[in-house]
Amino acid sequence: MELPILSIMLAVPLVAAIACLFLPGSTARMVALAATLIDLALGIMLWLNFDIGGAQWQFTERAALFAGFQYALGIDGIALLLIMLSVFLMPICILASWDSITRRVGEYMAAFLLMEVLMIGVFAAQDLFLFYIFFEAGLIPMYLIIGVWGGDNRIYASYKFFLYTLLGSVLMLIAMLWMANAAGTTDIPTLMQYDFPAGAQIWLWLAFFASFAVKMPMWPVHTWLPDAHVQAPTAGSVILAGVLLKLGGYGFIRFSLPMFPDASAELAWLVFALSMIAVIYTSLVALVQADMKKLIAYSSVAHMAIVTVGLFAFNAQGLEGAMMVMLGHGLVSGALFLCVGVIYDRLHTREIARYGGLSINMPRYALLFLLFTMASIGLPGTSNFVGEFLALAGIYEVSTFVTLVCTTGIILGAAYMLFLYRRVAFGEQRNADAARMPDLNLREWAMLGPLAAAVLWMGIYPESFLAPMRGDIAMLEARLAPVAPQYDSALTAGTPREHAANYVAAEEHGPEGAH
Amino acid sequence: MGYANSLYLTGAEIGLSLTGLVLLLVTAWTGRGAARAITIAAVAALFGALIFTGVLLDETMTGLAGRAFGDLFTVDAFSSLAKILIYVATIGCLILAPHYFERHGEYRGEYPVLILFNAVGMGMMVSATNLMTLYIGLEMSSLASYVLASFARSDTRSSEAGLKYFVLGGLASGIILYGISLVYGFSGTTSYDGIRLAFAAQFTTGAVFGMVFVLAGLAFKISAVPFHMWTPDVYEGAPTPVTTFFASAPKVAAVAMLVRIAFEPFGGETGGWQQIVVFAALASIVVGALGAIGQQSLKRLLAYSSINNVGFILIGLAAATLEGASAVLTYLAIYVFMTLGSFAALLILRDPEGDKLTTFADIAGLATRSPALAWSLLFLMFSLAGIPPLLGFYAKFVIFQAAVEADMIALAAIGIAASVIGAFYYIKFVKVMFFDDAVDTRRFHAPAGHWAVLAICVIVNSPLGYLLTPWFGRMADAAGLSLFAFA
Amino acid sequence: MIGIEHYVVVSAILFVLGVLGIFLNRKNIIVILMAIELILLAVNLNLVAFSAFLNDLVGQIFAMFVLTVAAGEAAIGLAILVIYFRGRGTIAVDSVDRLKG
Amino acid sequence: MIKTIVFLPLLAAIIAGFANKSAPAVFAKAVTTGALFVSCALSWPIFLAYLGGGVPATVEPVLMWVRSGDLAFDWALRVDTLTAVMLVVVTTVSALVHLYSWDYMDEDPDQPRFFAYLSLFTFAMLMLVTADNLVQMFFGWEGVGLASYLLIGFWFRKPSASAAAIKAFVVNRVGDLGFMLGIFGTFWVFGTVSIPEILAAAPAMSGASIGFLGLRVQTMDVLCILLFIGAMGKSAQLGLHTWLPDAMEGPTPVSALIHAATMVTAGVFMVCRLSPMFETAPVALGLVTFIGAATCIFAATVGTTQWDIKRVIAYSTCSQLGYMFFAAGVGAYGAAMFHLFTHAFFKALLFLGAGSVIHAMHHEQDMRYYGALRKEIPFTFFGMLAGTLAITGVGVYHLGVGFAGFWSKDAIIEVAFARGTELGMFAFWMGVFAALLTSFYSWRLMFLTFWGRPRWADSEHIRHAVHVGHEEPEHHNPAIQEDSGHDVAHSVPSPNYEAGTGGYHPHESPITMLVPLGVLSLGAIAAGQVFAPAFLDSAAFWNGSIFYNEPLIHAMHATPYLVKYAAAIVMLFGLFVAWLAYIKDTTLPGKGAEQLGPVYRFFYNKWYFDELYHYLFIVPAFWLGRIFWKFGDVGTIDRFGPNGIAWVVEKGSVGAHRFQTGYLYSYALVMLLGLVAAITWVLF
Amino acid sequence: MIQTIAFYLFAVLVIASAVMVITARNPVHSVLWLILAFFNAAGLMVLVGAEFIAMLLVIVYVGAVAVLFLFVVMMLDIDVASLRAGFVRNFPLGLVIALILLAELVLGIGAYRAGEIALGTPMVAAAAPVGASNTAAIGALLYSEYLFLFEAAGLILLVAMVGAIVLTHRPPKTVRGHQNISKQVRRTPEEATVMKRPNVGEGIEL
Repeated sequence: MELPILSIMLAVPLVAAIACLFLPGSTARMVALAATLIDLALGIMLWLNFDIGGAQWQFTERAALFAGFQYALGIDGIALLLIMLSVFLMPICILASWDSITRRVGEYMAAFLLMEVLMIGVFAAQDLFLFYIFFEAGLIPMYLIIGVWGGDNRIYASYKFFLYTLLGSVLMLIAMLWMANAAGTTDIPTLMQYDFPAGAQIWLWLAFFASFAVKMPMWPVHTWLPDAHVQAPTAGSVILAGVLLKLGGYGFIRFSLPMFPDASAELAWLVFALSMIAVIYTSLVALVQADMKKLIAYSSVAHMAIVTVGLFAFNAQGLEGAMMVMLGHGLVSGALFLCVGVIYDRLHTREIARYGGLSINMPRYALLFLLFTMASIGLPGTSNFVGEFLALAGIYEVSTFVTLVCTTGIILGAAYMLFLYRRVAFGEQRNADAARMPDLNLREWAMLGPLAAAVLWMGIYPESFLAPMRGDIAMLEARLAPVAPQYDSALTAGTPREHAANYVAAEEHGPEGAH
Repeated sequence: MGYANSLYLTGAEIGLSLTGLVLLLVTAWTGRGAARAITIAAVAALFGALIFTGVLLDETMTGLAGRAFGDLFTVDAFSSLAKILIYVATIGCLILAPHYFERHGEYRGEYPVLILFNAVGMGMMVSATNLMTLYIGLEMSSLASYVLASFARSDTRSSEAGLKYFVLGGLASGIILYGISLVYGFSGTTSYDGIRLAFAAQFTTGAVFGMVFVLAGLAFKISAVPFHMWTPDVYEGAPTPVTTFFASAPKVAAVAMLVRIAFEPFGGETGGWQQIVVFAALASIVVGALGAIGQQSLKRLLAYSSINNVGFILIGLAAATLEGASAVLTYLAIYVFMTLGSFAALLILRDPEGDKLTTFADIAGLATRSPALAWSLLFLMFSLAGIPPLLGFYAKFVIFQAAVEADMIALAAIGIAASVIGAFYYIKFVKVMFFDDAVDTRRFHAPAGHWAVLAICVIVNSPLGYLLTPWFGRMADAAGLSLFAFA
Repeated sequence: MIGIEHYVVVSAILFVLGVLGIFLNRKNIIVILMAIELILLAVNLNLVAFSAFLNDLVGQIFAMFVLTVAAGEAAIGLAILVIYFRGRGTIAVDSVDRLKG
Repeated sequence: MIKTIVFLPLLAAIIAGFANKSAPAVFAKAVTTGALFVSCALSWPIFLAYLGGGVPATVEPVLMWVRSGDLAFDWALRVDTLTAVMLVVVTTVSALVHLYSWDYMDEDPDQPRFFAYLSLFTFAMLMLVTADNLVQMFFGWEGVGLASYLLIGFWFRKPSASAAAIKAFVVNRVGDLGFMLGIFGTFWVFGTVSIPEILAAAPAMSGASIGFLGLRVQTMDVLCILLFIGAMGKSAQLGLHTWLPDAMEGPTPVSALIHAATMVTAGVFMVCRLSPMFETAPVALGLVTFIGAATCIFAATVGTTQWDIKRVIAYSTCSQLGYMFFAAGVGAYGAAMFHLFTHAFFKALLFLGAGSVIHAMHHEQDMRYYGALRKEIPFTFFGMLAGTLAITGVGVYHLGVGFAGFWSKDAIIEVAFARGTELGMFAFWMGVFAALLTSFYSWRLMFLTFWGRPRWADSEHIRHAVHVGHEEPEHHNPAIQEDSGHDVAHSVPSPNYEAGTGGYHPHESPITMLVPLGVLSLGAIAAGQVFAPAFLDSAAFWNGSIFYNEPLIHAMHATPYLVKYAAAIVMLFGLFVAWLAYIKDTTLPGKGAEQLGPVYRFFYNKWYFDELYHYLFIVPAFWLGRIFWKFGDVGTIDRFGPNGIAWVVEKGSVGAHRFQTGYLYSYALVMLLGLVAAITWVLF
Repeated sequence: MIQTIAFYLFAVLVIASAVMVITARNPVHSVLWLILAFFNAAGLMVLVGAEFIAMLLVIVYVGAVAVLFLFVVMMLDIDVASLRAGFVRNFPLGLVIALILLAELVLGIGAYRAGEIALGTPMVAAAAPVGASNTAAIGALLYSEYLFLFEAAGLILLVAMVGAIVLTHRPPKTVRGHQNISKQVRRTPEEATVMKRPNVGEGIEL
């Protein structure tokens, strides 16, 4: 047995978190950064050692810890990528908080490191209840992060975040208990192959849906997100948008789809309907926002809707596309929040109208902001394009109407993101203080640079990301194959036309002028 | 079974009684000066009882129950485990008491003595296999409790609390007794086994009435809705160490007694009481949560919180299975530590002049004022809210697991959804302590005993507490099993 | 012939009267204490009657215990009442409302 | 080699972009321009090789891209005749525009950025034309969109510029919606997005039907229409054209390169590239024809009324693109490509010429303040003249000589006639009428600019220049660059010459600007003559890279003489009218406009498309957004959701507190109630 | 027959006096009515042969509890007139509920059909020995089978006693805080008084 990398990845930030609680601020920062970087290194090790095309579950660790609970870790390609996303974003988050957090630094860093433990845990958990513990425990540090270090209206936002998501997920616990009882096991890989009775699946599915839909968030249970994002400190928004929203998608892909395929097929219409509404609705709402973070938060809802439709397309493109959107959105929305944070740190306002013409005094910032804006729009060559393209291609096979509606997201997305960019980076420098803001410093480069590189990497050579999950997606697709929906764009063969459309019967050349 | 064996099995009760008598004499002779020493002696006696019960538990873990004095008193895994919890909680409460009373009113040697007799009564309650034993134990505990509630006699709030507790408790006793009389009349016996047999043969309407009366009266003791009305008032009015005691040990005893009576004598008539328990459970969760929201007084809030928690406990009872009983005990164990910890924190909260800090406004910004206390409370509150990975989650987990396994999914779903309302005020603690700014920056000084109790409770409630769960789970399962040994 | 049912009915009436005494009265807490005694009396009557008709002495023994406890209860109840009166100077039921909400 | 051609501009863009202001501007200029000239130099041999015919298509793989289930596509560079044509067009015009910009943008502080964008654009365009699969084409498609966005918004301080940039991007996205759906559908039908494979499989699918939005429709028609919607967006066809005139906010070289010669023709290129597929979809082709013809006439009508010199040319571009589309629609893909090819030269020429004029006139773009510039800037005049002759299609059929436009445009008109269908005839008549208008507005532009009396003095730009005392053009000062041509002035002010100059002396542009003019003039004059045989008549030249409809070409050549001369006749008529109105009697336009009031205003206001879209889409979008936000999220979801629940809970808790009265008797009553309820429950 | 008459007499009286207990204005009257109720209840018990409990009832209640009540009523010296008369607001509701409870009890237990109540079968061990008096039988059982509970009941009384004392017992107020008797006794006139001769217009310096 080789190194238990996953456990080490959990242990490192945990130990660091506890240490941070007792350390003075400056040391805590260093410790947090070091811990997250070690985790990043471990993550890279994990990736390098991941045997693509090998066993489905790798790096498994198992120990019966306490009554009813298994300490069971293990990852497949899907989990691997999401873990990578988490460990990649964490050092960036720490950097983003380097100067802006001055109050109770140790506790802040501890909360973040704890978040990292929980996020890795969620993706690595192979036991139903272990998953739930990690899934739910994330509420605590996030609640503190929003509540202690958040904006003016942080109390409302933190309450909303906490109670909304808690309410969503408690029903899932009941469903899990039922499943464990019915199937006699809490082992996720086993459950993924277990066939629950179709009647029960509906209820189980709905219970899980309640949780994941809130986490995603899907319309109409999305309203916690704008508030949470707006009030959270920059790094909190990054981790919220970057990873926490992915828990919902991961939940669908790990639980709802493989465990309840029949119910998923039966209730796909619900997901489609909500997603379609979300794309149009939240995009339009994003268009009229005057608060940068709120705008990006709403855009997240729209993007996540693409994830859900992709997932419920039940084919490889849809699933892989959804995964790619999740990864891409994790990077891009995180980056966008960082971009907001960069200028927020300078001017302490998120109001779009207070900025303008930043391309003049902050050209490098404007360039990176542009890159992430374009990535958010889904420009080919950036991470989001691959995902959106695949997801929508997948869903086209199921429903052209859904595809049409969801694809309008690319128009609206372009509208609100460019509108934002225009108001922030273009135009005259309306405000003297905004005009005096210095360009990116080295720390900010260190935050945004890697993100930019990753965004382009994912867009240009997504194979690195598609390869690890290909096998797992294929297995999932096979599992879903019996219930895959009827394609509304079904093809009926016909007799091919004899001639081309502009067929002109060849005639003898008449007397005409020749050139 | 000879008398010797009976005496051995009731050793803990006898030992505590004798200690109580001796200490009573001591306190009569020495006056107030020795109150602390008497407290220490009482704690020592309880420790002795604890260890003795532990030995008994070890002996009974195999499921063999020992009967003392005919069928009056049983020593099985269930009663032993419940007693261990009771003694632990009592010890905690005793440790927390002197400091408080020395600052507010007077501390007297009668306090630990009454607590000791209370413990004897509670021990009898959980060990009772005869309605008579049950009644005697219950009253011994109740009478002592009435006195304790009004122990700060110069404080009108305390005497009002005692009065309310007494009147309503008397009514509840009357209801229980009336039920017992009917049960006796229609079964011809007061022995649990006999009642079970008699009811199995013939379950008349009169017997139903008796059962309902008994259960309703017991619902008062565990403060389940709609018999909960006394709880907030009494908890608020009683001196804080007494409240701590009420919220922990007697609750364990009452619940254990209720579980035993529901499963043993009335175990054959599950259909008769299950629905009522389901209703009471849900009502307790909701009413407890609603009552707690908007409270400014922390003590009162914790009182409502205890009502809320009783709701969850009743879900385990409603399952009416072995797992349910085991889950109830597990929940109780964790609940004891959550409650003790919360009240210990409350007792630590006092300004340098020694005045109590009792409202939310007083703990604003606690995180900067006393990080240790704030983080401890944070752990406890999230634990009470049932958020993983704190141990409070495990408590709810086993309860709902039992409910689901008993196919009571709707109950579980509604119950857990309602628990979210409860989370609202638990996180308010965190909000006030961590998000708000401190009005006062002075630090707290409390005796080491308080901090020790708090620390133990926090550690148990932290994720480390899970390490105890396999061990405790085995005991709780054995305890649950012992309830079904006669079935 | 007087049967058990007669006793049960009398006992039930006494019980209900006791209960009524508790919550219909706002004059005086002492009356409430007396109402509790009435309830216990009803119980005792029941126990004794059942005991007699069952030809089983357990009920009477139980009744004896109930009596004992009732005496103790009365003592404590009155003691609490006394200190309450000392503190507040009244024993009107309506006045017992400092703790609420 | 093709890799060098494609990636060299990217490399240059990256170097120039990252160096930005840390190196002298000349560094970025030199790097990008150099790279482009290398690319250009490498492209021509390829084109010439294909010109000979018979050279097979080559595909050069670059990098794996996506493998997802059955969907697989890679980065690859495909070269065939069609690509080769586009390669030379793109690299040549781009190289010339780079060169032209050396001096045109000389005063701008952001030159490195500008040149980086230009090179980036070129890279994206090359990726588009070398695409081997639809997704890579889409990559290029979006890439040029991005570059276009950046360049239109280059002077980002101007609100109008950044607004125009967004408009361009978003309107294009509408087209992209169709394109993407088309790609999805294509993948669904054919299981691949590789262009050769699709084209090979298309005929077999021509009879198949498919579900779309709940309807059963002809497979190929729906796919082609979806793809064509993409082309409409990029090529500014009627309905999705509104961004193109606004795109003139960008620097003029950009207009020349992107919004005349290359990017806007991408739609035509796409239709031609997929011509075998379109040939299986008659309905789609009918739509292409119709939209093309309609755009052709629409843009021409608007072009006749505009005052802004760049806008006139922009509408002209739009109109010419219409020609290309209906040529493709009637099956003459060769003609369409040929017109694309020639148009690239003369339209770039016109734009660059216009840029030169603007440069000379101190950023005045309103033709009403021009006049009599013939002698002031003669080289520019001659270039513009060549361009005008080319676009109006001057040539004599029987002599077999003519300017570039003569060869390509007349061929299109003829082939529309030759196609003979109703739509073909519609296209033919529209084409002829548009040719008339083309002639009119082209000459109108020439006459207003170069003939008559100077009317410079009334120009704010000129006044500003004279007043401030420097005649050097001053860049991006939005206050004075504001387009002043929006007040409807029907007649051209015509004071006498001396007063008209306002003391301003226009001067000819520097050599770097004139050289591109010269080169392009050469193209405008000769390109048609030289390449017509290959493009129009040689199946071997095309070598299967487009659908070559031999019988149609024969039919085209067989059209009556009247048809062949129709364009020439209307061209002369247009010239005459323009001469009449703008040389002979300058009051005529004003009178005409008054006479034709509503029609004139309709044309002048671009058929009210902008207003229509404003009220149809933009206003409702914001309105809906606000409604959804305020009444949806805040007013409904939050109000009845979390806040509502919180409210209920709060009320409940208030109730619970009130219930807890503190009175013993009520507590006892509640207990009794509970007891009675429980008993009642078990009893019944 | 006499038994029947006696039963009804006692029953009616016990109920009537119970009603009076809870309705009498004067608490002293209430206590007296309570005593009457207990006497009658004792009578009812005698009727079924439970004379020991009946006696106990009279002795404990009438002799101790009721007297205690009286004692407290007197001691508290309540102004009877000032006590508000009447019933609480929700009197009708309470009455209705109570009547429902009563009806259900009566109906439910089935007492309306005399002799139809099915009693359980008691365990043989606790049956009253034939021939022994009620008191002796109870004693025999109490001190054998139920000794444990008997002792526990004693503890309850102890708790009640301790409780009552701890609550109400006040240290005597007459004791002065600093009185030291031996010191007082040892006091002599010499040290108790000091002779001073102050000048006119000046105070004494002690």
